[in-house]
Amino acid sequence: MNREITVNVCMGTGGIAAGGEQVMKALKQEFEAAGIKNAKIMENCKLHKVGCRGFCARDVLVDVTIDGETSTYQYIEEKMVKRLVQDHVVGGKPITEWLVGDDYHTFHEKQTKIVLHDLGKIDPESIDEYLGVDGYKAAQKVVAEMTPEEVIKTIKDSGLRGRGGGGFPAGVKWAFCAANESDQRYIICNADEGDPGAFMDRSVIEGNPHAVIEGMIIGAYAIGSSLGYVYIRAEYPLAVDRLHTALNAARERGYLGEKLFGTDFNFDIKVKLGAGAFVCGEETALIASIEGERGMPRAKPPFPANKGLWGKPTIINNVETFANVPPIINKGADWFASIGSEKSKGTKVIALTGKIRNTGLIEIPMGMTLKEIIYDIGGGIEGDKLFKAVQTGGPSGGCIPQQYIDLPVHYEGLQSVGSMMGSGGMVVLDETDCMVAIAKFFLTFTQEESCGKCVPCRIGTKRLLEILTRITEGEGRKGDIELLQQLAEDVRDSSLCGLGMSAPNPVISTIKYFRHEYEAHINQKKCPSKTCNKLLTFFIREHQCVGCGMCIRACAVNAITGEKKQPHHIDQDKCIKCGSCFDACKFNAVLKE
Amino acid sequence: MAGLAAKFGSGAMTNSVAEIETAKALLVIGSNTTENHPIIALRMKEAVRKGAKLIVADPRKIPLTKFATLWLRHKPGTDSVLLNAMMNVILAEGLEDKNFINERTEGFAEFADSLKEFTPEMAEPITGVPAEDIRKAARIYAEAENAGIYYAMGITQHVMGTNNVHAVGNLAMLTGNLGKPGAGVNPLRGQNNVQGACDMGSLPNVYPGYQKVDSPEVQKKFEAAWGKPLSSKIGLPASLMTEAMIEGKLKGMYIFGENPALSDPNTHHAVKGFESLEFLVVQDIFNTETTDLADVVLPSASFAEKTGTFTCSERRIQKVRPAIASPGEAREDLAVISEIYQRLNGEAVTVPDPEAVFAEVASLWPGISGVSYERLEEESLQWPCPSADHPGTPYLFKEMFPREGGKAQFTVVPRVISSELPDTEYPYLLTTGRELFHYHTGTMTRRSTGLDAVAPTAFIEINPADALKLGIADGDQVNVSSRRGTIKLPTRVSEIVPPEVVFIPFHYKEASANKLTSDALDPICKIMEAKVCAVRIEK
Amino acid sequence: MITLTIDNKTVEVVKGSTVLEAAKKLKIDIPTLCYDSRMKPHGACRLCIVEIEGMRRPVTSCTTPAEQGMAVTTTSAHLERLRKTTVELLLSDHPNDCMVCIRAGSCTLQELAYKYGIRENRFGGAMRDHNRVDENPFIMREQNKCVLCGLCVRVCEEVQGVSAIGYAGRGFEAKICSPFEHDLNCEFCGQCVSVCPTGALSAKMWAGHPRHEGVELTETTCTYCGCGCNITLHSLGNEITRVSSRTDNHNRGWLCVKGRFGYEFINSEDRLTTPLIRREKGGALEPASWEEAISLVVDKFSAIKEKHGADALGGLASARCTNEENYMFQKLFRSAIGTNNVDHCARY
Amino acid sequence: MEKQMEEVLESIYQKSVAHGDNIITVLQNMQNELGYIQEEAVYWYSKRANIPASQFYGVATFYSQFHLNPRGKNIITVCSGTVCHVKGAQRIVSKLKEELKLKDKEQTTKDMNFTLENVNCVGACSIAPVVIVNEKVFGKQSPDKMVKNIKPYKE
Repeated sequence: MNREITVNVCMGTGGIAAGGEQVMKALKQEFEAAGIKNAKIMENCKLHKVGCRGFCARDVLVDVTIDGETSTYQYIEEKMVKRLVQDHVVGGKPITEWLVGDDYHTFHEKQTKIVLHDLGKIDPESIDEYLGVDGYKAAQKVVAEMTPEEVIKTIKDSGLRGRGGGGFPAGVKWAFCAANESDQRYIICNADEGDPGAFMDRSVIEGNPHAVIEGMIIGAYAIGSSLGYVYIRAEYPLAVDRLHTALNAARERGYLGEKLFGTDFNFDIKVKLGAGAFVCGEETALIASIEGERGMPRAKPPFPANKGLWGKPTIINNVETFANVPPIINKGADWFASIGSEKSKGTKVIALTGKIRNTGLIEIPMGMTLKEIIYDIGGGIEGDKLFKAVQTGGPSGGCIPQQYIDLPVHYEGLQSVGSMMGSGGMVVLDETDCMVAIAKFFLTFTQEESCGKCVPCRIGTKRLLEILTRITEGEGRKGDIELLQQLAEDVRDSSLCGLGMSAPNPVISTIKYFRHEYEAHINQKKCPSKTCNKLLTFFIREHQCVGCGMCIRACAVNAITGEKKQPHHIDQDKCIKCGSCFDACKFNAVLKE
Repeated sequence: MAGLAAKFGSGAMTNSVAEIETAKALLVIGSNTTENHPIIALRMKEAVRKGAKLIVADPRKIPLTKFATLWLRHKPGTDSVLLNAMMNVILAEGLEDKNFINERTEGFAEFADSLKEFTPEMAEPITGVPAEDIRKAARIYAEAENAGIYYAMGITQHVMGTNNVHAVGNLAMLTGNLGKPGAGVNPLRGQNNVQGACDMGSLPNVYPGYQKVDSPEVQKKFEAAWGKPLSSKIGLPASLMTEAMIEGKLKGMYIFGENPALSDPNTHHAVKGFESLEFLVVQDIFNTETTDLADVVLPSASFAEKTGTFTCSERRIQKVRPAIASPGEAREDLAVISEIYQRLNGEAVTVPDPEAVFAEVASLWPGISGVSYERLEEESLQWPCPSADHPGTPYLFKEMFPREGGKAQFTVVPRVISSELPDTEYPYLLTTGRELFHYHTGTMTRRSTGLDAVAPTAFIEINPADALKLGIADGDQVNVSSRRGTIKLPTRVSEIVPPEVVFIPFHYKEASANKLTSDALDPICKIMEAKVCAVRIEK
Repeated sequence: MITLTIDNKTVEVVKGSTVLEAAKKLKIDIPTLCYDSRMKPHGACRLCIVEIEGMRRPVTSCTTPAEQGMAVTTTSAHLERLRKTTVELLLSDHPNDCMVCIRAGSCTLQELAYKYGIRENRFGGAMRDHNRVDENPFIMREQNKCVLCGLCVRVCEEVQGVSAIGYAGRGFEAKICSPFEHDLNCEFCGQCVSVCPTGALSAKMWAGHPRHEGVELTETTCTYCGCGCNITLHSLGNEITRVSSRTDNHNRGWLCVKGRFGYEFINSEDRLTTPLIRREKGGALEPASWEEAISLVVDKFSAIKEKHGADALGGLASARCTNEENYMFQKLFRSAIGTNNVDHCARY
Repeated sequence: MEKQMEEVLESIYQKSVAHGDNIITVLQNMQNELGYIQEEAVYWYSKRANIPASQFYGVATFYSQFHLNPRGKNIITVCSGTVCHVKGAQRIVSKLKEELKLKDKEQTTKDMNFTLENVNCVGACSIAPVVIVNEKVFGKQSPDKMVKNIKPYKE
């Protein structure tokens, strides 16, 4: 009997973090141990390293395919591998209790995958596997058979909009750039994904780097550029490695470098590592950074499409945008335009995270409602908590409350409720999340990331944060809400770059939808979600306390006393309301109010 | 400036500072511009930012080399060989401006002939500059649409100073870089009113406006104007006066606003001269090494206390206005000079009016007859400015050169060797100059707390290689001696100077570089060779 | 040429001009803090924002290129509100010690605070603590007064070509300093001091002298090198208290360390204040009256001319002194004495 | 400075000339070779490449990746992304600071064994809160778990 055995191990950052590498190692060992190595059946048995398939919550995910029969296991750990190989691979009996459930399948069925289509299927470190899924066909077609004008027209017709946040029509941007007289034009892939709670770009580059490269080749041909850059965060070591591997492979095959596909078209790509500055996601700051300067944004106009890198016309699109390009060329503008909503075509990759059952990377057709995303794909709220809001667009976005649960997710939809698509981060929040604290969290972030060049952002975000802080600490004053609103608007309207313009959004939107929480903090000095410790008192319910002493050990200021096996007690004068005891208690004996 | 006068009929910056920004190429030779003419240097940096190519020719790694497209580190005293070699390349590669040469110059054939021997290969061992760099420099300069040459004492203070100036002029003529903006031959003047002093006839051979004392009609003109018979005999240049004093030919001297006892090369000799005088009058704002030798010292007003005009490097005449009164009994030099004049003439003593004096000059020198205090209140004017409605002249020689025939004169420049080169006894070549934080003999800057704090002492710059050889560490005190004297000062080990060359700023009286320098003379313009002499260094 | 309208007035400017330059041409005043026509625009202070038809949000006029047919509005309730907030934010992180600040009266920030009538501040909060004392001899740096306009950084890089200072850090804590926050060690041209809009940069030697009261300004020409820079002498009574330079002159307001800071010699104790005469050879110089001194000179010169002829006398004129003085000097020698033995030290 | 360092810097310089590297890349190389951005290295390089030291300092202090001080043997990086935040990253930080006896702004322990840093979202939100020790990623952490997890690095 000659069985074809394929074992897929999820090795995205999520997978690796959950122990993917150990699982891989164990698998190899167990295969050897099982003596499968000398047997003929090993001939076409492969151990795949696959990129993120999205369902990171269940890592480590392992597919075992025997003669086309695939079983997917979840939560696999090193110590489980032995039995997996013995029972399933050798014994041929799948271990049912470890298999994923139906929700795993609905999670995928509900999605429409263009960008993520091949993630999890192909080995990102093998160009041949990419070629196996029609890779570089689009680039070949474009370079060999189409004029730049035709390419730009196709992208225009497809209705593809920038996936980095602004949602500016990609084709139009390309046309602007191409229209400029210049000896050189540059094309830049923005992979400086900085939004907290977003990992779309990282996953795409880790899972299918060639798609991005191919998209850039097509863009370069369209605008007439011979040099491109990928600006990627140094904090993404795996993505950087796989990108380099892919670039080298592409060069070897003649898809990059001189005379691409045997034409006179030359194009190559350099990789620039970001050095840790969120603001460099802003295109002019990114350009400054590639030029080796402090990532301080430059005023627009003039726009990069006219005067960008080294003063030359420059296109900047993000990873997802470029990854959409090859399919559009292959399947046509109409096909792409047929997906999604009227103004927002195609799909959007979303990092679905937060207080939700199925966190992970998903791709939905533009226009799917929040409800479908959160409940059908996301499987609803974690634990038995109540949904409160969903934060989209990262630090530049806003919080969308319950009443908009049926809101279609596309550029216009999100904007209409004061949030934005951003790069596609979607953080679900439940009743235990304080919206003032959330606003404060984002302002802490933007304020730390402000480059300091322009006054409204440099000092304005600092002041916004200070006001939010005093509110969460019970020192909020009458009029603080109005002051926040005024300052937020002024910072939004007078800041130099996108960071400053959008930094106030979390404040504005939370005040808009959760004003009562602000008022509670300021007037009643209470945090309705019991998050802001300074506004809480911690005490121990005697009848529930078993006197285990965990809280005593957890308390940094020795505020807790009590004999073993006797109910403990918190001395409120000593308590600094850090919440350690609350976390430490295994018996819900610690109460906060 | 005799050199330029002979070639062009006028000796001054041919072009303006503002034009530097428009130049496509700049050749800076023998000028540490950033330290000695900081504000002119700003324009040079601006030009570079605007894409101009900058060639710096200097033995020292002066700050401007940071901005240079090409830095030629030639040996001191080999400037004219370097320039000749550049011109050799220009002719060899046909980069010269034939039209300009034909229409606006004379003496080309003989001159071109003289260049044949100066191949880059011949120049390389002499100048120490790689032949290929000489070629590069020639191309950069000659191919530029407009290229300016800027030089200072590094060119003139040599026995072959006049030759150097001729070579510079030849280069500009050869490439047609005269009579247009952002080009020209531009001597940068070391002191605020060097240009003015020359313009005003403080020279032994010319009256105000460069009118020759040995020309009968000029003589008549001034006799008429001054109402006295005048001498047609060319006077003694400063550099020959010392000798004349020692020989007893010169008995009485009147010096104002200068400190030759410190600034003259070979000061021992100069001092000897002053000491042998029968009578010495010195007029200054401070006691100096020179007032120490005087029989009469007259206290004068500083620039902040007087009315008058200065003329800066670019021939720009500007007002000087009093802000405060002079201390004690100090008086404006003009009042003192004029009183002595009047009393020698037996006239009644009157208080002189600077405006009237300027008007008198304007009436005697057509070049500025259009300039008046009235106009200078509103604007500053660059001569020539022949009429009241004339806007002044940013650059010279647009149409013609002020010589008979209106053409510029090519001059053959043979190779001349510095009078004193290093030998076994005095193995190091000393060159002198200024530093940013001090000025001339330091009488003013060393009385400024801040300046004195950042640059408190003299020093000798010496290359690390030589320091190693002599076992000298940075800061060590050394004795530096030449055939004329010895001074003691700390070392500054630095790559700014090349091996076997040392540099000493001449601001410091306690370690006066000019005790060492040579007073060998340029045969034509009688300038002293302050830039090159041989010294010995001992720990 | 490009034609555009600003506040409904039409103006024509050369291509490549900015909206701000166009407005200046119309004499329309737009507040700025980080703009200086002699340097590249920066767009950081956000005060020169204007509304332009067809643009979603206000843009800085100092960075926006003027375009054919643009319709610009330089003032509106909204713009003024934004400008006021910006100034208020700046003041919320500023010592506001104008009473004792060396810039009082010539401080752009102070003027803006006055213009927008900011008495109390809505945004009081944490302030920077950049109190490092810089020991350099010339330039006083008070970084808590810095508004990050970047003019000093730009002038040091773009004009002086030295880049002795630069930005450091980011966000609220961003500051301007020399590498690794050492004391300044540069050419000390003081260009940075001359462009600083606040009290963040000043000259140490200004301290203690009156800022404006009783100070007279005199336009004159620098006495040092041959650049001929125009300078303004600030004087109180007979003391020179400061040197500055107007930006509209041929040196564009730029000076060097000597011109800007090297003026103390004028009021030096060492100045000669009375004529001195050495009454016998080898003796000491002794004070004398002008009458005695000048008579002696006249008698001696006459005697020498009598005895040895005019050519036994010679004079060295001065490249430091005025044209008038030099003219008079050579005239003295040529006509009153009768010799051409007159020269000066130009060659050295 | 020692010969060795000069050679390192010289090779970085040669590489940068060959690749047309910008200041950021040069500093990244410097940090990789020398552990952190050293003052004398910057001055040496600035002179060598004729680039003002102020530019290096400006860039080095702008990007959070660069360090002007020596760092510990082990680098503990706590993700400060949204999800990690709402899932208690901050409590992990304070616990670790307590554990490592780090005062308010201190990042590195006296014995130079640990450096504690924050990093913007590492994009492993599904296993938040995330802490990375050197190369190793720890998911779904709690203050107490982390205290255990760093034990092995203490020797």
